[in-house]
Amino acid sequence: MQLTPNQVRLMMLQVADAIIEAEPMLSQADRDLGDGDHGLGMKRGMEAVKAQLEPLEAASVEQVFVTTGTAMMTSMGGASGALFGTLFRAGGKALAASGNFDPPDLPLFFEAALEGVMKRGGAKPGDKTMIDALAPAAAKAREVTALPLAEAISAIADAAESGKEASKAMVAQFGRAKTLGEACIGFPDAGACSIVVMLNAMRSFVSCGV
Amino acid sequence: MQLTPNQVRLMMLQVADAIIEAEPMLSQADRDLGDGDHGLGMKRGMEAVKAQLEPLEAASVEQVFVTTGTAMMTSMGGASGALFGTLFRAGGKALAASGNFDPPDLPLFFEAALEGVMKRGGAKPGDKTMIDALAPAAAKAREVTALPLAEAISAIADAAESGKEASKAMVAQFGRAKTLGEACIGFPDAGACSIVVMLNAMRSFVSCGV
Amino acid sequence: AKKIINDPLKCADELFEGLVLAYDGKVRRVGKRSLVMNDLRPDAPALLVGGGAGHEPIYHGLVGKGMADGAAVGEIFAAPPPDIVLEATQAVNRGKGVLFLYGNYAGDVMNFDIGGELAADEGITVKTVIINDDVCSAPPDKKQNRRGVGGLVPITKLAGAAATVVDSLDELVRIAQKAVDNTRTVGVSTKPGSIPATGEPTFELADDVIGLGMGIHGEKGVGLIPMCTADELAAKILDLLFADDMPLNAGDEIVFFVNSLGSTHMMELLILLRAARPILDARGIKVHHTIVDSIVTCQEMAGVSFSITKLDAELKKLWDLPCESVGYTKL
Amino acid sequence: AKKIINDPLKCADELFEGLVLAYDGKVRRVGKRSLVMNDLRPDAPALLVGGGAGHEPIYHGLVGKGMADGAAVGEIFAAPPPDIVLEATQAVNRGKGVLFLYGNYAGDVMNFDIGGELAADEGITVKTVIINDDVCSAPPDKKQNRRGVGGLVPITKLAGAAATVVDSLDELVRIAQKAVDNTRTVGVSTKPGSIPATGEPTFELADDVIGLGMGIHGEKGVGLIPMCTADELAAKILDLLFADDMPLNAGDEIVFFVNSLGSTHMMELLILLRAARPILDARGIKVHHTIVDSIVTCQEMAGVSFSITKLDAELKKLWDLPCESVGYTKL
Ligand SMILES: Nc1ncnc2c1ncn2[C@@H]1O[C@H](COP(=O)(O)OP(=O)(O)O)[C@@H](O)[C@H]1O
Ligand SMILES: Nc1ncnc2c1ncn2[C@@H]1O[C@H](COP(=O)(O)OP(=O)(O)O)[C@@H](O)[C@H]1O
Ligand SMILES: [Mg+2]
Ligand SMILES: [Mg+2]
Ligand SMILES: [Mg+2]
Ligand SMILES: [Mg+2]
Repeated sequence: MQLTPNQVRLMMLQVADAIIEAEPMLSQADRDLGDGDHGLGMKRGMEAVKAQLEPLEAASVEQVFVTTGTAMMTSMGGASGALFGTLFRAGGKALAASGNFDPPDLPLFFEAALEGVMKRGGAKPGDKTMIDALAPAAAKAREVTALPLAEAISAIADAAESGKEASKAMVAQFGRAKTLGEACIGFPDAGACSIVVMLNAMRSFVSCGV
Repeated sequence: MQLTPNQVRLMMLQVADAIIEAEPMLSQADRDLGDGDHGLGMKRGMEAVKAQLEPLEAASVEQVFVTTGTAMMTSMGGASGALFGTLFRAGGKALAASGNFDPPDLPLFFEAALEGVMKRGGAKPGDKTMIDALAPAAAKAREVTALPLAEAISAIADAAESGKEASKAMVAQFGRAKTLGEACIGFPDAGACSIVVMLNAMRSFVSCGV
Repeated sequence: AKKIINDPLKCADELFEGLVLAYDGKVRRVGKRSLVMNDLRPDAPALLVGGGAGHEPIYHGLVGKGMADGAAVGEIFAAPPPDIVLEATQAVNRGKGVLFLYGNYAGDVMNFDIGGELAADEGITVKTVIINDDVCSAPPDKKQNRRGVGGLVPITKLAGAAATVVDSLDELVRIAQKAVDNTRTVGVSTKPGSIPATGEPTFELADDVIGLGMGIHGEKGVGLIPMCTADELAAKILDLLFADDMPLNAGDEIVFFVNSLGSTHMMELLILLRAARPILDARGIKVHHTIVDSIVTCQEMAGVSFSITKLDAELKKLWDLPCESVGYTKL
Repeated sequence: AKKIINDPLKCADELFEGLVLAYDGKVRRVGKRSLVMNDLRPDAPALLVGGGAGHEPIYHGLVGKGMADGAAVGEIFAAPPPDIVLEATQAVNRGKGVLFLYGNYAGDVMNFDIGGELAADEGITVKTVIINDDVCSAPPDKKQNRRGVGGLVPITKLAGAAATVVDSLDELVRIAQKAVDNTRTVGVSTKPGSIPATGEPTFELADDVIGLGMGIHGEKGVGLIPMCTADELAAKILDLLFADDMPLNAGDEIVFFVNSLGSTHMMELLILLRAARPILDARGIKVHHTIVDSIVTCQEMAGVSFSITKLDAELKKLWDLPCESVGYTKL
């Protein structure tokens, strides 16, 4: 089973709404460790994404993700604008050849997304960033290529959630939290929270009978 | 009965201590209607007065009062520095001829003080200023020239107190409170409060068996 | 209030000493608490400003090239006493007399008057121009009751420029008075100030109201208005300026000064400027120069003011001269 | 927080529009949210600054004669996105390339990098100098982790002066990098800031403590110290500056910048300066120029920073050139 370009578009609109709704939680997470604007930036980005995707005649899966990434990158600014923009642009481009958003190709998407984010920001797993949710997601995607889409996405979302939880114990090495030292233990990284919100929204989209 | 120059000096030291002790009340009165610094200014003035009067070999009553006024005028600044400085300098000079601080000469002191303050500030009775305590005091001084000093001062202090109470009902025409309009009704003028504190201190000095 | 100070009762003396250092040798300390420029034009009339401390960078932060020649500095919120006025007057005088230029507060008027009398005793000619730009503090027919607020920045700049070119005290008085006559301010406050010595707020202000015309110590003005947007507030302030007795017509050139009372952030000033400019433009009023800064302040206080100074040809020429001080510098 | 704004989510756009007006025609708006000087020296390398909004007058308030040629402006507390960096880069470029000069924050680094890659695609040479003056944010051996704070004012001034005289981008890079290498800052905070969109404080700080080295969004530094006097605080801050890896020896000439994060009153800055100068004097360090102002700020935040920039002969000559901008002007 795989999603049509238009279904991917609809899924990303649902992701956008989920992030917009989660704004207060994401801002609070960034207040605990950063400057408190992560939710606002993500919301701004997702409103730009909606403005681009709503009228879009989706021609390819790649186009939907690259449009998403570009909209985020140009509307958000800040660390997460560059990083989430890179995530979707790199992930989308990786699907250009196959043109599919299905379990066999999901590792392409997540691995390219992860690589793009790591290259852009210089952080690695364990540094208490969004990577700590994204990297487990990518690893899981590699394991679940044989499952049906809904189950695969669900497993990936669970992996991201565990990664976000694990980020609570980490001492930040990147972003504004990096100067906090031990004081940041106990709080999850805000960007990791966003990854989880996004994957949960994808899960609920694909599980609702696509 | 009359006070020696040295007794006037000791009386003014007691006045100084009374004002310093009343600083919070005087500041609060000025917060209600002005900028809240009246008590601080008076305290600063009275510390300067003490520094001048404590080592002084008082040669004349005039000298004690002029020294008091000059110390206030040069240390306080603000409206009340100029006005209280003028009060004591003008009042003291009016006693130069007689050289006495006794009931027959008290009208000279208070009337010159009142005239000096009115000329300097341009305010008149009823404008909700220190004048509203000082003018009744001067009027009373004219009435009690035949009483013993302690009784005369006590009557003058009572008159000032009534005048201060009456200032509560007035709408300010001078000083920072003048822009408040009706909103200043119910609060006594801060400068009038200072006059009352001073006269009460004089009363307790002369009543303690001088 | 959590203040970075030492002895709260020594704030005025200590900030004064810091201010002299901030001038990097361009001014020197005189007497108890006055400061005077080192490089004074010989044989020229002098411009002396002054007032209470605690409103920095005014008043004493406006001394310098093309600004005031010196300043007499008071205690926190209290006018300088006469002996300080005298010491400053003597130090700035170069035989051509001294103009006292200060805001209309009872304490300042009395202390500068007494200081001026002392200076006259020493043979120094003293004249006075009083700044009363605060529209909301009294109606136009009671202008003698109006306070000096934000307008003192453009007025000091213009008088300071004049002091670098005129030859007589009377000329300096004429120009300074013209600058005062051509300047109007309307201010509002959103949060009270406090006095360092007591830490107590100088007034109270509910969360949902703005004090319209409130003075820089909390003195009341027109009254309270509901908390509103920046766009609404800018329009309201300009309305009050337009309604006053100084005509503002199409073609008039002005200096427009948007001031923060201290705790209002520059972001807010800029958002107000964005709202105000189209309103001025629509009336054909030409902004020759804009100042957006926090120069007329009060401890901890939040709020803003708009000042408008109308420039005729003479004032415009003076405006365009450079000036330099701790509080305001212009190329 | 009681803010004078309109739509809290439009603050960045609106303050940007106000800022363009504040420049009185000396700059123009470019694209989405960039501003560029109108009067650019032809055939010269360009200096572009930028960063998040909400810290006004930095960063975009430092554009002007002898300062930056243009600025890319982000949202509140967020670096400008790459397309804004690109539009600004194209507008300031005069064929000799563009220097990006900005504070060391992850968001700024990534967005300026991407913007620079886009500019390179258009054939524009771009170089980057990153400002990392904040001593408390990382030890000397991890200087790449240090933030840019107060020091960006003297650094932008020096690079801006260089941009008016050098002929090549490499020369501009060399001088800007020298200014960065010669600048150190230590800051403290006493009250949290807030974000206009949420009104929530960005961190908490007890009444009896000072955040030593805390960043301008509340990022932690060395830690908390007990609330203390101005004299103690000045000594403590200078101790940290002296202990860093930039040697400060007798005879060295410096620019000394005492900055308020916004809500700290200038009175307090002056009292700190009074405490700091004798300590510098005692070490034989010569203050060539003092700045006491509120230029590097955060919404509502209270706190101060000291920045020291060491001047060699070349930097001193550049320092003495005049400059003009909304945020900092010097004769
Ligand atoms: N170098 C980096 N690599 C990966 N993620 C990062 C990096 N720096 C920051 N982040 C992510 O960005 C999030 C913060 O985003 P946001 O608050 O929008 O940006 P800013 O720090 O500019 O305010 C962090 O929670 C973290 O997940
Ligand atoms: N013109 C005036 N005539 C008489 N008294 C005045 C006048 N102006 C002010 N005052 C007195 O001064 C008091 C305020 O003194 P103070 O708070 O020390 O000065 P400031 O107003 O400069 O802060 C008022 O309460 C009032 O009694
Ligand atoms: Mg953030
Ligand atoms: Mg008072
Ligand atoms: Mg006062
Ligand atoms: Mg941010």
